[in-house]
Amino acid sequence: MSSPERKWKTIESGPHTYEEALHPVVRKNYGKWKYHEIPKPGVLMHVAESGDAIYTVRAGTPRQDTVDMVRLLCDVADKYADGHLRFTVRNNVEFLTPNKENIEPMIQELESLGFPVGGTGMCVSSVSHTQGWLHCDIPATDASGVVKSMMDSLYEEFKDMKMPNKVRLSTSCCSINCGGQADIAIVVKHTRPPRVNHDHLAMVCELPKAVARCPVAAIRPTVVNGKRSLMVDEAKCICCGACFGACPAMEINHPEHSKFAIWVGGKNSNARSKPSTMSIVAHNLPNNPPRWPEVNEVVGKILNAYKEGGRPWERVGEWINRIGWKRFFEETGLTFDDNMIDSYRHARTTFNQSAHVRF
Amino acid sequence: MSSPERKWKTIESGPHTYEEALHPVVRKNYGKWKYHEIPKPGVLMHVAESGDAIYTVRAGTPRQDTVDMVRLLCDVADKYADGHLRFTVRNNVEFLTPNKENIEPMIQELESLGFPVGGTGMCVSSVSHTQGWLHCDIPATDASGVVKSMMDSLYEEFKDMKMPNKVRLSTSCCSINCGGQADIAIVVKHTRPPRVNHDHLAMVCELPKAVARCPVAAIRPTVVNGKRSLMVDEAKCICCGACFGACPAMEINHPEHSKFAIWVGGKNSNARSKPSTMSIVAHNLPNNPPRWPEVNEVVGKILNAYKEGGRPWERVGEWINRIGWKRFFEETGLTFDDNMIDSYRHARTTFNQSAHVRF
Amino acid sequence: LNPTPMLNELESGPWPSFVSGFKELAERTKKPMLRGVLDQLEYSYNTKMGYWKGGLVTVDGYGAGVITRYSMIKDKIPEAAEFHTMRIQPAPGLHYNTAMMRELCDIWEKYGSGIITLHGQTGDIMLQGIEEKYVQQCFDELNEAGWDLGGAGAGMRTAVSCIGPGRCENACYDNLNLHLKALKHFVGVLHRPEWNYKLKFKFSGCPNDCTNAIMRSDLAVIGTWKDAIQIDRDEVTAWVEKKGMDALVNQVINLCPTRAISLKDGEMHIETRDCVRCMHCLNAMPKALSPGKERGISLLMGGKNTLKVGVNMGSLIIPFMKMESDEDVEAFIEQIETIIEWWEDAGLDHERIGETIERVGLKQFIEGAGIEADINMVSRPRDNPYFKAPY
Amino acid sequence: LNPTPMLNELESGPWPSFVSGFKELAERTKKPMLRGVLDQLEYSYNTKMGYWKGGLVTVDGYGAGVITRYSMIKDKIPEAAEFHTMRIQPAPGLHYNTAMMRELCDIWEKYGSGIITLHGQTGDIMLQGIEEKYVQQCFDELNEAGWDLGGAGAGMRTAVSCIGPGRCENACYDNLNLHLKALKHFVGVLHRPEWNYKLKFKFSGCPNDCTNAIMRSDLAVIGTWKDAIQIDRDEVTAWVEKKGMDALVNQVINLCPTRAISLKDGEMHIETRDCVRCMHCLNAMPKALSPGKERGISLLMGGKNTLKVGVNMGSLIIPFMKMESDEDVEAFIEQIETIIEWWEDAGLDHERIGETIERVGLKQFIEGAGIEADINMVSRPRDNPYFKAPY
Ligand code: SRM
Ligand code: SRM
Ligand code: SRM
Ligand code: SRM
Ligand code: SF4
Ligand code: SF4
Ligand code: SF4
Ligand code: SF4
Ligand code: SF4
Ligand code: SF4
Ligand code: SF4
Ligand code: SF4
Repeated sequence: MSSPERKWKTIESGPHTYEEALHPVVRKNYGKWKYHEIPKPGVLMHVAESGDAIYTVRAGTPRQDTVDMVRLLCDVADKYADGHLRFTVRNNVEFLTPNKENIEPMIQELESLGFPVGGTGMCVSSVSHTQGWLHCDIPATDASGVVKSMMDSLYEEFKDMKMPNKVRLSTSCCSINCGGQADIAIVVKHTRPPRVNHDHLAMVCELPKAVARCPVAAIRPTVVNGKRSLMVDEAKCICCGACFGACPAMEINHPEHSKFAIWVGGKNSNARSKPSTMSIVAHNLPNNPPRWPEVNEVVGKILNAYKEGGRPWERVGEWINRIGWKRFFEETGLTFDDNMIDSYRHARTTFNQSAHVRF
Repeated sequence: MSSPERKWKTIESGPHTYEEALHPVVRKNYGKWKYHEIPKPGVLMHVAESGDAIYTVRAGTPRQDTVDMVRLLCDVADKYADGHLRFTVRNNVEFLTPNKENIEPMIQELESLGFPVGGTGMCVSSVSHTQGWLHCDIPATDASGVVKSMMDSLYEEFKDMKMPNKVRLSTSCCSINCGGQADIAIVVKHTRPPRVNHDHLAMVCELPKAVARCPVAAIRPTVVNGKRSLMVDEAKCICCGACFGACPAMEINHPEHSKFAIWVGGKNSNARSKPSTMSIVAHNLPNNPPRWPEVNEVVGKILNAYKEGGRPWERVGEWINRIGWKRFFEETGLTFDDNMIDSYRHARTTFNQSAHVRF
Repeated sequence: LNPTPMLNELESGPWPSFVSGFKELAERTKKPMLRGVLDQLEYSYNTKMGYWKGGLVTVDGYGAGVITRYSMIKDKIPEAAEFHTMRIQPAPGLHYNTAMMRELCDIWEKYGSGIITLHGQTGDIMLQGIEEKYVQQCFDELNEAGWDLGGAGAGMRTAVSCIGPGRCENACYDNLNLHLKALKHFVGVLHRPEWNYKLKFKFSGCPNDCTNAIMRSDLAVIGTWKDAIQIDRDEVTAWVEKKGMDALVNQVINLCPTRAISLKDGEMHIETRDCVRCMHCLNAMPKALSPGKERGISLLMGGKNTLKVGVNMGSLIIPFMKMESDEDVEAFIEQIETIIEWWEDAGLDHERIGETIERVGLKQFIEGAGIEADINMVSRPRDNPYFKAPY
Repeated sequence: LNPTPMLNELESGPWPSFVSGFKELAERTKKPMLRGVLDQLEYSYNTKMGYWKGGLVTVDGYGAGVITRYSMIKDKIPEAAEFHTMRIQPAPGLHYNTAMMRELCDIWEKYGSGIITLHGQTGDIMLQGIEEKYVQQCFDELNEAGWDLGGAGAGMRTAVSCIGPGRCENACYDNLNLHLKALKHFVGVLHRPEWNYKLKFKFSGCPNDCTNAIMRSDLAVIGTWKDAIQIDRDEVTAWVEKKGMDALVNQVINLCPTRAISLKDGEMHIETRDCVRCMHCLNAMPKALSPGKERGISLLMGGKNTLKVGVNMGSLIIPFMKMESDEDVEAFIEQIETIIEWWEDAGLDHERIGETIERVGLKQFIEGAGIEADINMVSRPRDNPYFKAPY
């Protein structure tokens, strides 16, 4: 792969160093911060023990950026933030400045460039984003399109801080869920066992690996047309898609049968309640590009009910725990069904082992 | 088995009928009770909608009674309770009377007969009792002796109501635990895999049943001295004793290696918190008849700490949940060790999946 | 009596001593079996091992109800070579009159050792210590007096009820009546076990669950109510006057698991839709609060102890059924029949129904038993996408 | 550009549009690959299927870091026959200066499509869209500018840190420094994967866990403290004056998960031994409360998403380690080495370390890794007696 005329000798440096990337005021007050305030949506003020204050302006990006877009952001940084910028773990861009006066012009410039300022405090921040049809080898849907559609609807919520607490969204283009646990997540849900493409399989598959990948031992070796292949015990298969990652001939993606499910109540912070995984609350939603209106509608219902009913600091899952799942379904208009009863490894631990009951 | 001269034709009647067993005042106010009070330890007052009141005097029994003992209780019932008596689910006897004046003489008579009056309200009631060496075919210890030893120590707590809430104890003579989940339980803990008695096995064992009984598939068929037998994979075996119930040749009981473990926090009522299973907090305690001082000592430590630290209405497990397991071990002087980390089917659900930590 | 130095240690101390009881009985009746049993127990105390083995004894037409015990050391202690137990079903609620009780004692003294356990954990009167040759006669006399054998083996078992409407203001249904009807209905398979494994009913009048039903019965029938808790405002005021506002806040309001109780203008307010019927506030203020008027039962299933799968608490399967009329009772029994049919099909040998449900899946179970899915069945919806729905 | 009616729908609406971005870039640079990618994406939107397959491309001496993508429909759309991604490790905390950034963009535009993802979920800068033939040259230039490839495959992965001491008053350790040191230490196996499966670090400065470490990293390093929360009494008073007593009670005291906070003579009191370092009260009153002074990290292990075993949140393994000096950092790295050695032995192919721990047992794991049992590792001791202790 390496071209013979290579002159540079690789330095295995690992992560880029950060010192030079830090704003000078940050460098000076590194590790000596005293408190913060959120003067307005999209703006943070952090005050150091030294008395220094640094202001942050945060804006949304499409994440799937381009060099042109990044250069625009660099222009803003040069103009208002002493040539520094950073990104948040949710793909928002941040500009830090000690100059209070820079805030408003910076906001105006960012907005005029199309980058919405917001994403702070008790808002709906940007969506955890994955690859989808743009790049991944196993997606059943797109990611960027779903994110764009959702954020168009939630634009005002991004720019405002009127939720009971932070709302984290995520989306994932297969049920592996690179997007992760979130307050509300939109994740592909396969509904049919993989069809084995025997011709393809013969060429590409390390059979034992694919067999080993199945968590419920639904894959068995077989012989098809004289060639070693695999077969799926469809009664056992739980449509998890794990085999497809190991072997592209285990074709689980389907234009109609790969659906969406909506999940709620994921929480990763330790604030108040322990972190918690998400629960499924809707499924069998169509994979409907380019705008996925059906999933957007469900997300809207959940957010409305939460915004209405949540108490200050309650994350989505905490709100549900207080009002109970029964009322969650009532207030969102969604329907609980028997597929939502856990049936996997630790299912028993989700049974209601009590006489506690809500009517 | 039936003798030829049988004259009586069996009536498959099921449970005995109860109408005639109810005290007349109970019959009159059946299902129409309004409230109760506990005027003093061992005495309940229930008031009906009609205004009738019925008083209950409760006393402890050894459970392993005799006809003579029962006749004595009947004498008391005839004298003070209009010829009626009942037993509680914890082996206490109860006498119901509408006559307030009967209470004190009845208490005196019961006490003079050796039946301690108490067991009501926020007390330590009688121990859930099992069979042990007296009758069971699989016990590693006695039950009645353990119960007697414990209740001797807890006598005053039975007769008083000075605990934060009810305290339920149980004991079990093998880890099957017929005694059940309780606030504090003393249960046999096997510490060695069963030794297979091949000679005996050849005679008594339905081999496939014993094999099927093992939850971890540690039992395998084998041939010993030309006869079909079983062998135990000792690395796999979890010393559960399930096979011994299926086949008496799987000798798991041992005079030295069958030990005691102490468990806390079992709760069956739905009051406040959901019902919960017990957790192990001490093990490797010797099986030390006739008085089992080591287990008694641990029970004492737990009860003292609970009595001291529990808030009104907190059951043992609820008290621990409030103060945290770390402090439970500190305040009882017991020691947490790595064997207490769950390793069974749903072990993962007991891991601390959070950064919540107590120092 | 032979010397029993170990057992004698259990005669001291204030708690009534079973050893003294046995000894006194032995002295009076001179039954050799009692001497033998004391000797064998003493021997166990010394060697720290048990010496009973099982066998098969039963009465005419029955396949269960007698727990057979043969001594493994009968060469050493021949008097207790046989020491069988007869399990007898008491009345629901464990109520007696002295006439019943004395009659029972007399029959038992005639044929057996005179040792009597009140009661076994499952709820039986256990008459302990009879030889095979007296079992049938003893049973016949007991049966004539209105008693019947209890359960054992892979069938229906004896049930337990709390005192319920017999004394308790919390009783939400007539559990003694349902107990009697249900156990009479299943009396055949109680006497002639033929299922995968045992099946136990317990009947608690309310969620305080004074029979520990959730933990130790496959079918836990627990009283509950659907509407608002009944509040006697004057009694609330009286309570607060007596115990103080701190007590109301700390011991009632703060302990409600779902924060359904709040203080509104100094008055206690219960938000019914947030109440999960835990019983706590009613327990704390029995004069002021009572269960609602729309009463019935919840059915929890699968309770059992430690064997094989670890402890399993019962799970809520039927959130609510009315239990007032005979039709309600019949509907209940019919539902239980359907459930058992499913279990007979789906279950394995020696598999408790809770184990079957766990193995096969709760969804599959409710489908099989014709029960509708209800969010009350679970503490949360699933956190994994691993299912195939029929669409 | 060819018509892309489906994608064009994603150009309306207020949120910035990746489609517009791509199109503008394509218009300006005229790179055929961009046209191809837009066409292929449009084709996916129409057929609802993806058309990329993997392969193997890497740079000299490395075994990972380039995610290879070949089009399955290159006969239809030849321009995007290859569309590989280069994963680049950013600086801890995702900080940049514009010089670095512009240089990166320039190199990328020279060799690749110009599409750049800021950032991938694991934390990489993803340079998306390069042909195999340019990969080495592009890498060399990037490397010369201080950048290195990120992880892929069964080895160490790129890490993420929150902004930590770079701006946040809650940071309990210097996570940027630890991130840099740890990832430099494991750089070999990041570039040349050789473990059972991937291993991800995430570094959060405090239990707010702004990197979602607990859910998506095998090794979640989360700042914490051991002593009492620092209270600035004046600021508490100021807070209460501004927000009111109701807010103090309802939004702070009542939300403490362990009720460690109470009101004593109208003053907020925190019982340190009841505090579980959840962060809530500090979040609610950032000016008044700060973490204690004895700071360090907790290590949680086993976080991962849904595949095979269902979601697994990380579990607390090391409750506390100091993280101040270089020696602390070294001790930490040594501990991680021991852990990985254990996993290399005990783990199976394609088994995340959390899965190995679950399969083999937490007790066995801590023994193997030389970590002492601590009650903080579990939410409760076991409820079954199924263990063999070495006595
Ligand atoms: C910038 C960022 C870290 C970074 O290095 O990139 C960050 C920064 C801050 N977080 Fe965070 N959090 C950031 C992602 C997260 C995440 C992860 C995520 O969003 O995927 C979480 C965990 C979410 C979860 O539980 O699923 C997170 C959970 C918190 C919490 C706990 C919230 C809760 O109550 O559960 C706080 C406390 C608070 O809000 O006061 C917090 C507080 C803060 C503070 C106030 C800390 C401080 O004093 O500076 C920072 C400003 C918050 C704000 O935006 O209002 N941050 N924070 C991330 C911004 C993401 C974004 O652009 O939206
Ligand atoms: C008599 C008996 C029922 C029977 O039919 O035999 C009974 C009777 C009453 N129980 Fe019970 N309970 C009885 C066993 C139980 C059990 C089961 C057990 O002890 O094995 C439990 C579940 C225990 C558990 O959770 O493990 C039980 C949990 C309760 C509770 C809930 C306590 C809690 O806070 O968790 C209450 C409420 C209360 O105490 O006010 C209660 C309340 C009551 C009341 C006050 C109900 C009433 O209004 O009449 C009765 C008098 C209680 C007392 O003794 O202070 N009863 N009660 C049982 C007496 C047992 C004994 O002799 O000690
Ligand atoms: C007698 C009694 C203990 C007592 O002294 O009270 C008892 C004694 C035995 N139990 Fe039990 N169990 C007794 C109530 C219980 C209970 C409590 C209950 O029913 O409320 C339980 C826990 C609840 C449950 O059902 O799980 C209980 C759980 C077991 C188990 C474990 C079942 C499981 O699936 O975990 C076994 C083992 C088995 O069935 O294979 C068992 C087995 C046994 C056997 C038959 C031992 C055996 O397998 O050979 C014991 C016969 C002893 C004897 O010599 O009489 N016994 N057993 C109780 C029955 C008396 C009665 O009829 O009233
Ligand atoms: C690119 C990225 C999504 C994104 O757009 O941001 C991604 C994309 C893929 N992930 Fe992922 N994962 C990405 C972050 C994650 C995360 C989040 C994280 O790291 O914080 C997770 C959840 C946490 C975790 O590690 O479990 C994640 C969980 C998975 C899994 C499931 C692992 C599991 O054990 O559950 C797989 C499947 C596998 O490894 O076999 C997977 C596999 C994949 C593969 C390699 C698909 C495959 O098996 O062929 C995807 C390659 C896509 C591509 O074309 O580039 N990806 N993946 C993220 C990496 C970017 C980066 O380097 O910064
Ligand atoms: S969620 Fe699935 S399809 Fe989407 S990027 Fe991750 S692995 Fe690929
Ligand atoms: S989809 Fe999942 S369950 Fe089905 S065969 Fe593939 S790996 Fe097995
Ligand atoms: S606990 Fe075990 S030994 Fe004791 S009675 Fe029950 S089955 Fe027999
Ligand atoms: S004791 Fe339990 S684990 Fe061990 S062989 Fe017997 S049944 Fe199996
Ligand atoms: S279970 Fe309920 S109804 Fe029955 S005795 Fe206990 S408190 Fe009363
Ligand atoms: S019964 Fe329990 S849940 Fe209902 S209001 Fe009373 S305390 Fe709350
Ligand atoms: S994890 Fe803690 S230290 Fe890091 S940014 Fe979030 S709040 Fe600050
Ligand atoms: S940090 Fe959390 S646990 Fe500790 S006192 Fe504050 S709110 Fe309570």
